[in-house]
Amino acid sequence: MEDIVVRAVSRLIVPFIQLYGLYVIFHGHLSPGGGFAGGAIVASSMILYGISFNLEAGSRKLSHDLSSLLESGGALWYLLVGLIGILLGSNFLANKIAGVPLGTPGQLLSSGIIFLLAMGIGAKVASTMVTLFYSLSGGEDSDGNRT
Amino acid sequence: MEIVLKLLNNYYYFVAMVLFVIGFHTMLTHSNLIKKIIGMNIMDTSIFLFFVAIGYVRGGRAPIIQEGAGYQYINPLPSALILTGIVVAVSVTAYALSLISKLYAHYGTVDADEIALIRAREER
Amino acid sequence: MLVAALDFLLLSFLIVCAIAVARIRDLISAVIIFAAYSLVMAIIWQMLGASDVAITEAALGAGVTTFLFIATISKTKRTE
Amino acid sequence: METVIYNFLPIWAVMFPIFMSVIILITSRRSEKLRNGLSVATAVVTFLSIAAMYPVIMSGKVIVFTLFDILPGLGITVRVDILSFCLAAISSFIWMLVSVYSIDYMSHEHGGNRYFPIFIFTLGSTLGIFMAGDFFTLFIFFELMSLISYVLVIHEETREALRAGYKYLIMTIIGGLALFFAIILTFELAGTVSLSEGTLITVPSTLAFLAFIAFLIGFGMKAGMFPLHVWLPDAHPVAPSPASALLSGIMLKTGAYGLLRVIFHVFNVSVIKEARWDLLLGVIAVITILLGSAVAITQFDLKRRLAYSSIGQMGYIILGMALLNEKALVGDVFHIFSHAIMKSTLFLAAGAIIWKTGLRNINDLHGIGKKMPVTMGAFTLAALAMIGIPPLNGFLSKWTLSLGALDAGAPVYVVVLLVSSLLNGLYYLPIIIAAFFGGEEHGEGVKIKVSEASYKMIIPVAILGIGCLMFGLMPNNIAFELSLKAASFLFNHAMP
Amino acid sequence: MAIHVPVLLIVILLGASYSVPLLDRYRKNLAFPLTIASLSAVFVFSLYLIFLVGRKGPFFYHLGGWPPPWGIELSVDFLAVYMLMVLSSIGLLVMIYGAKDLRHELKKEVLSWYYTLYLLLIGSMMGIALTNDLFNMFVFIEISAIASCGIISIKEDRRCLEASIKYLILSVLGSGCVLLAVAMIYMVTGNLNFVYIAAELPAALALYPFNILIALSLFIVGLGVKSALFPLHVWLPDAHSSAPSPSSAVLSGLVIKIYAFALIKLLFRVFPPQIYAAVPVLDIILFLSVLAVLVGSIFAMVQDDIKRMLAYSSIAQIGYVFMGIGLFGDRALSGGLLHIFNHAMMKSMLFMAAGLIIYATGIRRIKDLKGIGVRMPWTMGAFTVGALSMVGIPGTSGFISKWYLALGALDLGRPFYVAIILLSSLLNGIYYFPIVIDAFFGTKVEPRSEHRDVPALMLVPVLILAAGVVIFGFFPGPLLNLIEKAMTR
Repeated sequence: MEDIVVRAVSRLIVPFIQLYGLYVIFHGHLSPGGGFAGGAIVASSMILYGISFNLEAGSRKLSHDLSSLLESGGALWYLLVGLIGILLGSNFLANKIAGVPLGTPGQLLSSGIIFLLAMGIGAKVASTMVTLFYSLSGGEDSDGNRT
Repeated sequence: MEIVLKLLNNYYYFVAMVLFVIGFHTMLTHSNLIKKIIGMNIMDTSIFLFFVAIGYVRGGRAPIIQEGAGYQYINPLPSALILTGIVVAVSVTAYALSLISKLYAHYGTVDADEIALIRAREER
Repeated sequence: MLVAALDFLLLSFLIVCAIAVARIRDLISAVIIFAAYSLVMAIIWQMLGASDVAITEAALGAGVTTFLFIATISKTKRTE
Repeated sequence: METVIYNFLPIWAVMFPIFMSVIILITSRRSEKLRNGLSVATAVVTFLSIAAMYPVIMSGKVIVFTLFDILPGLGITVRVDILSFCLAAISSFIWMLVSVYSIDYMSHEHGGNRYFPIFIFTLGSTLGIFMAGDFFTLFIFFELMSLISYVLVIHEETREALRAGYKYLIMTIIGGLALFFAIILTFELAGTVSLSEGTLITVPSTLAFLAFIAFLIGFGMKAGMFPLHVWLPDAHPVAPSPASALLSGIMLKTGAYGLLRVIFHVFNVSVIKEARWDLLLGVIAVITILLGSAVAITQFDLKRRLAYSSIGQMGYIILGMALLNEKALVGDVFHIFSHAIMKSTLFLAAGAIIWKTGLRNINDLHGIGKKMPVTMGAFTLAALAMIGIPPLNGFLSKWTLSLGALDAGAPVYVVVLLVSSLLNGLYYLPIIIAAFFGGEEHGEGVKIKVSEASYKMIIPVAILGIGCLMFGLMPNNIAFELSLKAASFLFNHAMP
Repeated sequence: MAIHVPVLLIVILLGASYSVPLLDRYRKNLAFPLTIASLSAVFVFSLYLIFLVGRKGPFFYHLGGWPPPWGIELSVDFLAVYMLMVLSSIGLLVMIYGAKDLRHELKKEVLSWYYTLYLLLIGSMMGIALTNDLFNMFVFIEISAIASCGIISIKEDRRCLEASIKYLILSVLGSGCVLLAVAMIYMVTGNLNFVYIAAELPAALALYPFNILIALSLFIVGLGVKSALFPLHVWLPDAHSSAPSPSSAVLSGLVIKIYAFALIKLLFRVFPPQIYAAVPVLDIILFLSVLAVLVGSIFAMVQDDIKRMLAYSSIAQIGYVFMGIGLFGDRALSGGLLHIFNHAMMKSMLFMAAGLIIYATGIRRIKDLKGIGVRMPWTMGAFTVGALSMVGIPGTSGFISKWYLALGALDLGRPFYVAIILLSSLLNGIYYFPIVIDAFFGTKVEPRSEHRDVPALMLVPVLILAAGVVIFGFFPGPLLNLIEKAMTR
């Protein structure tokens, strides 16, 4: 797809999509959406970039090393945050009960660990989806078939 | 007549079941693997529709708490379940698609019947 | 009443889409129709108050899944 | 009830050989002499430990020992009463002699390192069957013995042996499964399968009949009972001769022993009589006797003829059970003794001949008696005892059996016994006559220089041959005493 | 801290699973030790849980501190603990075996992915065993389905790929059924927690009998597909025979059992008993299990590939578990549960033994295995123990489960099923014993040139399992104790 219109539009629109994705990720506890949906939106922006320019250029933006680091790291982050509950003397993934400060309702920092969890999920989902897309479309060696 | 009325009252369930059957049927009868996966997605979304319909309260609002409002909210639990369900469905889809592209590399086709034929010929 | 009519319209659109997906032989078309199906499904969910699900379905069912399907089909055969 | 003594001795007698078989397996790589010595020593020690129970058992006591429970209420228990003692004593005695015999016999064969451990292991498991305290333990040792003796059957590893062994294995599994069915039915009906509990099933019913039939299949398979005997004539001849002697002489008796326990412990005389199951047993016994003897005539392979003869003789034992009276039972137990001695004599003698000459066909054995007088002498004694010539032990058992048949009011069985004796004569006498009085041609005029086998082989054969004579000559011998006691014990146990 | 052990089991496995690819990038040689360490830790923890539950009684764990109807609940009872023990012990042993075998069967690059998937699989199965929440169970079922397809397809030859797509599609169909059933149950009861559903269902049964029946049958079909109940078994032979040997061992040994276990949990803990009196679901299961037992064995007889034969034998053996479910008596069900463990031991041992043979000689055809016992006495010795246990010779653990199943059948006055069990044992003997006999006796074949020495590390798990089969054949007491407690409602 070497179309100038597509390139120009997507160059313009990709940052906004990404911003929206991040917004969805970070406001998961306030508005519809969350880590998963937001991660998917971020991923689709990157995929859009990859499609409209070319796949090599796209995959250079998110290297294999980084994406696999994000994939594993996101999941590990989730588990580690979950352990906070146990460390605070309550159960796994415990939030308010464990005494995590919640903040004021309606604000960005108002949900204790959910905010942190969403970050992990968002990073993992975005990187996984991108890796999957590139491996499916033959951009690189295919071993990204896990979620 | 009674049945029709019942259906009218529960049309979401009815549509969900119809979609489930279509998806199931697509999955079972089509030999094209990609078609099978699309069928799987239809089947899954139909079940999610079913779930959403269970949680729906007529006149209720989305469960987003706003200060000082005494709304009636719909049941949020099914939404949480479906979110998880969608995650699962997408990951299965992605995994299946990557398998399919590998199968294509080995067999040159994405048709289950043709692959079975090739296998049978090889083993003979 | 209007809402109910819209409901019926969207739901019948869903069924039509599903059948079309099952019957059509061109895989790319099928995937596109499936994307439309997902979007309509997202709208229905929004109408049913499950906005969380709706936004996710819109991003995934209509977005990423379609990308993945098309990426696969572009590497394999287009017709059934 | 019976006086019970708790003692470790029976467990020792079972476990010692099993344990020693491992030791023998380990040492066999180092030195052949050590292996042979250990085998004989194990057999002797086992025999002595069985014999040590003699005074206790003779005073009418029962030795019981429970090792551990496997399932709730079902464990490894050992129980020695007079019947167990009879069988354990005779089998360990014969095992001891055969172990001596095996040393020279196996020196020409391959795979002695496999043979001796298995041989000793089989001793342990066979004793386990005879001294089991409940049917569960019995079943465990029964399967153990059956599977392990498979290795003895196919020892030669010829195609023929493998085929016979496969048949043996499959039949063994079928028998084992039937036994499993029977035992589980009994357990369900009675809540226990212990031998110390008196009669287990007191009311005939469909399930009870199923259990009886399943027991009959399970134990009858091993005993070579009529429709299930098909493995026997294949499996016994292909094994090495000492193993055949044990298979025919002792291991067949495990089936007979099991049937005795079933008839007199699981059920009792009145149940069996009431349900007319004794008739079934009787018919099977008669067919087994006649069939075994008749087919034996048509066989010209020496060991095969002996194997068919075993089927006929097991028929006598089943007949003795079917008569359901004490006199017949005396004959029955005594026949177990005598057949064990006679058949092992015959197989060991045949083995000595085969070992020395390599000849198996009866027609080739002309004049062998002049060259191997001791071997053939023992053979003759045992064969005559088989036919039932008066001063020998076979006569005594047949005589008692006939008395039992008359007691039961079924003289037709006496006729069957007579006919079968005649048939026995038809197939044993020609061998003896040809061996001592025939010309000296071996088959196609081949002359083979033959002398007696080595003394390690002759002595066991001779001892057993003389045994045939002694147990017949003296009617008050120890075996007969034991049989009398065992019969009265069993019979009184079964008559509430 | 002790109270967190159940969730830690899953967290450790998932954490290790995600760390392996990271480690693989930076410290290559640490990936495998981490896998083994996490599996051993989980094994120790599940033993500890048995001890804990035995002393303090069953307890619940609320994820996130949310009590049930809202939160996800893990139920740590005897049933779950029993299954945890099965999963962790077999899982650890198979992975130890896999250390060398995988290096031989897989490409180097995918090795760490294999560990990831394997840990994910074990973790998700532990989740199925522990969870007390219907939807959570579904999620774990899906994870395990993907992971188990993954450990087949990772060996990228065409047979594996084809087998795993077949498996994936059927298993997705199955999970679709399960999900719909979950929705149905949620619809009529408004709950997802097992305890709450069980409390609601008897009342709901009067109002919505059809929904509940449909849910029940969908559960049976869905879980039946995944656990290869007879007419739904078509995916199993290909999948289990073409996969790498450790995968075969864990798939046949654990994965198909966990779904049967989930069904047991549902039928036994969730659905009200009066439903079984009203509709003949159990009889249908029973009928299918009889067919499975017989047809599986008969198909196994005609196979000439050893792993394929073992796979068909698994179909027959899962029939025993379902027979226990179908008979539904206390003793029959304990027989079924016991067979889950026993078959897990036997079948994973047999698959590993077969894998060892393939590793050492490259032979897969049964006909070519003549004389292999002389060269590989320990391997074939273990194989023999497995064969004996399959036939149900007393003194092996297979006998104990058969004994309980048969007693269970007799309890209900159905000696016919005892006869079926015996018949299938005979069939087992007919196809297992010739292999053993040919291996040890009879014609000796020339040793082939490509003979490779078997490392002790691979042999040890096989021997441990063989010893386990014998030990639990003589001393099943502790197991029976555990199962007896699990059977009390």
